[in-house]
Amino acid sequence: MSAIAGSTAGSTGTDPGLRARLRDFSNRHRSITVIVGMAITAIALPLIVLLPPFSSFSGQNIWLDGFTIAGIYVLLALGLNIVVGLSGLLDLGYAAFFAIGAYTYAFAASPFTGNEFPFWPMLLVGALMAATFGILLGAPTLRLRGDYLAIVTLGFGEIVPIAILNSSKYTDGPNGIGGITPPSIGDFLFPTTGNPWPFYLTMLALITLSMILIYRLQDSRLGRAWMAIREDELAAAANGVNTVTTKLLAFALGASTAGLAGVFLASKLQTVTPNLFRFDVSFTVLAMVVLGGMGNIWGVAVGAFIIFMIQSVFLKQLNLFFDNVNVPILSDIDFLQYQFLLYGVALVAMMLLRPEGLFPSRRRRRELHTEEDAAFGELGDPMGAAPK
Amino acid sequence: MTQTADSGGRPTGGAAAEPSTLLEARGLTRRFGGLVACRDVDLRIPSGGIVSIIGPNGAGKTTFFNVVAGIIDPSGGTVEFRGRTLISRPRRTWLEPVFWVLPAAIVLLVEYLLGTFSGDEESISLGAIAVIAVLAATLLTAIIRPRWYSRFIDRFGVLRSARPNDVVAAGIGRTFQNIRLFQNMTALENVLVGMHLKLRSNLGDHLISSRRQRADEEAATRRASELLALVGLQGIENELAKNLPYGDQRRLELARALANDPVLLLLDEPTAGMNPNETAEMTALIGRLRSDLGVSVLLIEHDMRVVMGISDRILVLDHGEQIAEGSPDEVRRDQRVIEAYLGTGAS
Amino acid sequence: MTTNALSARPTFVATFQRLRLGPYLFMVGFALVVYLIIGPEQFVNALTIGSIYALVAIGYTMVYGIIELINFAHGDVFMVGAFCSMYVLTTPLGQTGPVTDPPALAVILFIDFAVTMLVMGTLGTAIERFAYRPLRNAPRLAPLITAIGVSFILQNIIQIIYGPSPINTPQIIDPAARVVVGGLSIGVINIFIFVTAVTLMIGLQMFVSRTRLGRAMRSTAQDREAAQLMGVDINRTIAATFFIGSALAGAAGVVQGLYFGNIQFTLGFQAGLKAFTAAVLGGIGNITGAALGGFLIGFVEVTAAAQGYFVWAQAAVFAVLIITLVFRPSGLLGQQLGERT
Amino acid sequence: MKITRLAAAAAAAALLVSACSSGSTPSPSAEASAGASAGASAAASAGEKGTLKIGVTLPLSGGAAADGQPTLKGAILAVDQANEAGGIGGYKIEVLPLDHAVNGKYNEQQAAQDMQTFAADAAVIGVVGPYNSAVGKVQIPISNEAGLLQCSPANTNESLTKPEFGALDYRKSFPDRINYIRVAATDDIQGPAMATYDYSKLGLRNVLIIDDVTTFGKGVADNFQTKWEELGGTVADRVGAPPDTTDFNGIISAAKGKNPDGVYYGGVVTSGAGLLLKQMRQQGLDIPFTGPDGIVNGPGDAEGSLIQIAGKDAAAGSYGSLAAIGDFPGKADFTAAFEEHFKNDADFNTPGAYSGPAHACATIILKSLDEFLKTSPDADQAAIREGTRAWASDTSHSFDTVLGTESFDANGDTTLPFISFYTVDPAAKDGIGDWVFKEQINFGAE
Repeated sequence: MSAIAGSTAGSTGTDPGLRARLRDFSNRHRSITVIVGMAITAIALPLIVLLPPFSSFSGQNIWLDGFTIAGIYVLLALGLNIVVGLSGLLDLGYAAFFAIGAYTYAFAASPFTGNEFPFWPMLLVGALMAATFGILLGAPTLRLRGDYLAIVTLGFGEIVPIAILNSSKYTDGPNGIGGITPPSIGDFLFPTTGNPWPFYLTMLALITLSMILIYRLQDSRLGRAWMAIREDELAAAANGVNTVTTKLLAFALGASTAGLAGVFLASKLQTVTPNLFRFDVSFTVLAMVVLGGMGNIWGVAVGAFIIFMIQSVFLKQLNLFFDNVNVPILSDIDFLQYQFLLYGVALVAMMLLRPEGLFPSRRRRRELHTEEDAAFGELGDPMGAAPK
Repeated sequence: MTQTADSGGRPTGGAAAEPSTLLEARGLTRRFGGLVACRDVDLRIPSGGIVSIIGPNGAGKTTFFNVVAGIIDPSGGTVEFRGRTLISRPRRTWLEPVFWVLPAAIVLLVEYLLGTFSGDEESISLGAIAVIAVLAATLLTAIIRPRWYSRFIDRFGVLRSARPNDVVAAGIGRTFQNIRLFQNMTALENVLVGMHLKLRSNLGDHLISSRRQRADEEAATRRASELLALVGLQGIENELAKNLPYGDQRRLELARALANDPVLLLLDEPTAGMNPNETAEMTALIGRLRSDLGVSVLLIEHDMRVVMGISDRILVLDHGEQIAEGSPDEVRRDQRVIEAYLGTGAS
Repeated sequence: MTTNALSARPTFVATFQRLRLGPYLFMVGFALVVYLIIGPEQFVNALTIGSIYALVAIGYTMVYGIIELINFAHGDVFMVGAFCSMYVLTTPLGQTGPVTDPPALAVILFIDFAVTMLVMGTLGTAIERFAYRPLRNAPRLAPLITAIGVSFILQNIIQIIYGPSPINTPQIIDPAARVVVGGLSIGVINIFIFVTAVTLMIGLQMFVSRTRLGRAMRSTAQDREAAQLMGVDINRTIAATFFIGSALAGAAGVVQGLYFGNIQFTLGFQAGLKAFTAAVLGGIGNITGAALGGFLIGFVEVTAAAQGYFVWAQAAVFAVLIITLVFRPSGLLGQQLGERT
Repeated sequence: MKITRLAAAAAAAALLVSACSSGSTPSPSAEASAGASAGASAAASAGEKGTLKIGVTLPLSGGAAADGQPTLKGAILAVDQANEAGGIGGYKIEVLPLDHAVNGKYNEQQAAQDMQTFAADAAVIGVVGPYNSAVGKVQIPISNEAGLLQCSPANTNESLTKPEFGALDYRKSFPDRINYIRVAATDDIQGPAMATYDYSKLGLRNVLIIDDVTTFGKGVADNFQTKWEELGGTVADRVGAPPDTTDFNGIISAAKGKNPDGVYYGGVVTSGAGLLLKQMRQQGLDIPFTGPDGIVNGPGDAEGSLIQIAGKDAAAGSYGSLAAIGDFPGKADFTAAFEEHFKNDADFNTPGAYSGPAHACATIILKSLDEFLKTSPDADQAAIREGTRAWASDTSHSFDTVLGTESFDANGDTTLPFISFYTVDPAAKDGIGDWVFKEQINFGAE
């Protein structure tokens, strides 16, 4: 719908021809916006880290490796955004689908099972597996009101690691599955270390793709139905939206994105253990979505990236800094340890003060200014002014 | 657009010509725990007619509405719409989940008997996958609810009343007493949501943003603006619903209800909280809907001028009981109605 | 929350058949089966742990019943309660180990419970006032997320104060002390816990059904607007609900400390999850249901452990949750959800 | 289509960038540790040929700090001693510690990133760590491909080194290039050792085996059980109890019925060993409580130690194995040196169970470096890294460490697989209660 909004922003929408052209234009523009935005990111990030202060923390390769892992979280956040942000369902067991994706690839390409399936198709398979489980879980519970879903997913998120832990016969239990084959193009096997570019670029490609697809969903009748459910489920039903199927689709699509991320993680770490998918992953991703601005795709992506960087780089550097300068109290505080305290405070503050998130979507600000946002949105700068 | 309109299959124009029954409620009853919200309500709406339900507060008008709209299940009675039963008391609904797990259970049993689980890893994992797949398939079918599935569970006496979206699909649109717009969506988007069932593009179309999808959206947007114009809301397409003045919100909700080209409109106090002018406009609009679009209307209203003005027939409820039914004049003269109103203080 | 209690009046017999008796019979039967499977000693364990879950579950169910919010922070209120009780016992009362002299013990216990429940009640009310009340008319998601945030905050505050590793709390009731009942030696502590829990529940039940505030709660739970029209002070009522629920969680915390003699800041998460499952199981919004649910969860868990499937206990609990939601979303005692959304 | 073009463009940019990017840049963390060691090594005239780094990868924050910090300091001590002695072959050595604890718990993902950091930093010639076997599984593939010498003081999971347990999955890139060595005995020695001890020394016959369902706990418990059944002992019950378990009463009551005469807990204190022991005693199950090194963690006044949680009297009758030499030759001197060196630190100023092994690891890396530099003094950093690895993994070489004379077999496992046994003495450490050394056995000698 935002496509329409963007297009009709200027005209009062009396001339269909014009509107049609405008929408086609903006639609094509949407995908291009994403691609251009991601391309800029892809080139900008490696350059930025060459400048101080970043360059002083660690070398470019390490930064890129970090970005790749951050990318996994961006993917997760994008997926969870479909469920939480667009459809307003609270999924607290999101890591479970992440795990399912990862183990799917672990089964598909590791000495543990002896299979050697190629990486690229497995991306799809992993996504499908996750979606299947999403349906299995969602179907019985989505008929009920939303907050039941929250608790059921929370339970599910607990069960999956437990199940993996305790069915050693099939998952090697706590040992996890090692020796997973990294992706390869032709004969070129992605290097485990040394050259982070292959993984880095693959991750960017995945993110770009998912963003484009998610945008298209958001602009479709399905996306409208999601938002309608988020706004008022009963009214949505009373307007012909089949709430159960619609919610289930959101759930499954969100799950599939997590599955995608899982497959990538498995191939990156070459080892998966249940410990990687504990509930704190789910909550971290939830925090990313909420802080990034629920429902705003660019916002969530940027939010996820920044938060991950904060937790994995900034807090560490903070510790080191205070250790060095020996500030009386601060040097004793271990900031890494209180990461979740920060999340907690952020979540509460965010809900009370700025529910639209750090990077509010245009929709939420539209009442303030329409015209220039329409134009601005089309430019879609990666700082989260969502191109609507 | 036009052909989609016709596919709505409503009797265009000549509705009055053949006053066939459009909707008929028989002995509709709903209790909450112990208290009976409405009991044995009978109602007949001829196609193209405007029928009103009046009654003091808490008379069960809205409950009746929600039952007809499929939002709450009736405790008894049925509603027939265009000759086919739409709403009825659900029976043995607990049985349905059983059917969801049954196939998977059977597969599991078979595998067990075949000794899959005493076999090697391969067979076990395959067996597990099979079970999960079957379960997933069953659940999907249950959610998509193809005809044969419904017929199948019907055979076991599982009877599930229509869901709100089924009711809409059947051709009934509604508005709410306390306006329920999608506050953070624009007026246009609100109407587009109302058009949900008219759009045919599917998930695949969305993902590849196919030509069909675009054409769909285009047509929908055009139609939506037409509807907004119809209710007199030109040029506010991109206003957020929550920023519209009260009267406009009511109209927007009406436009949204019309978006699916309904044959019957359920309007819950459409003029509540409006000033005389707005009321007059709304009344006129409702009249127009019947004359121009041939839409029949079921109306809950407190404003007697409106009710007496446009209704063909009036149904009077009090404490869930149906105390009178007839033409405006009959009702006006009915003794019990007067008592009911004087008794509880007319609103 | 006790909607069925209200609606029970007109057609009592019908309600009696529909809601009242069945679940209790089921419960008794279930307990009997469990007893036969796991034997007396485990049964005592189940009852004990079940009492704790029940106490926590009641808080969930009350809050959900009145403002339809899953108070994720509730589990952590329970955890904080345990720590509060430890503080009370160690610092002001200077306890270290078992207290043998009964009167002294009684006094200490009374102080401990009173202070902890009071503090936790206040904490709960404060949380409601600052984290939830501003969001009462916001979309459903908002308070849920806030609740999660609050839960993080509580956990980390405790972690900052007491550190990440488990802490010992004085077990003023000698955990080794046992009495022989019908040839079966039962820990005094187990009996104490069970009795305390049941007493509190009965007290609450009477409070809700007899007092004015209790009636206000029930009417608010039924229909907030209507209650408001009838002159019920909604804010005060909701605050009271939070106070009572959290106080009970605090009591559960005390009991936890006495029983295990060791507490940790992560306590709340698991307990909260199981307690909520209990609340749903019993029919969310229904106090008696929550109590029954709590014991049910206890049974399930201990049975799993007794049968050597301890690692699956958690999974079993959630399996129970999902099955309940599929086949009887209204739980054991809950009434059918009005809206089918 | 567009995407591929994007990729091409980015790749081009990449080449450009990597061309002009200067190899590795010193990180403040390095400075930090340098500062730590500089205090000692100021006098030394080391470093005219520059500095080399020894990475340390451990969980250093939160609940895991108690494991990580003393171990880290063991390594720091070794390095500082080397610097005081004038550095190694003209190089000054820095310790570069990276913490992979997230929310106070080890995190494989972070650990992998840290190993990437080490691998990319050409000045890093060896890594001490990790602590948890699960972390090793993520790091070894990276360090193996980078050919970076890694010496773990504490990893005991056998699958990390021994091909028959699937070690080759972790060194896929260069299966024959051993870069991961360890001074700790593996669980397939530690577990059985405790089994033998329980059976012969404690005379147990029917034990209850509980594990905490982690890589380490379950692994060691499995090994224990296998050996135990070989010896002819019976298993009363085998139960798993996840690390977040608080209520063991169910398990205990169930077990009581099968009247075991001993308990083996495969796991660590943080996953509930203390609570289990406490609740056992409360239910009047006064039988020996035995376990691996995971339960031997400090005296009764140490926060979160087994003795402190269970209470010293309840802890009496606990026996733990340590996958390292208990009273190694230089123990007294080492402890003295350690306490002297870190006397100014607020906490962790006494050696932990793995300070000695960490010191040994660092020593081994330094020794290898030294030997290599003797042969080829002017090698560049890449060559030094490879040379060090090669020298250390050469089975014919041996190293004089605080633990004694270490050497490594073809898989990189120590040839001194000592297991030492400890028991809790409530009276020890003037009444606080502490673990006291009983005896030690060298299973390499068998």
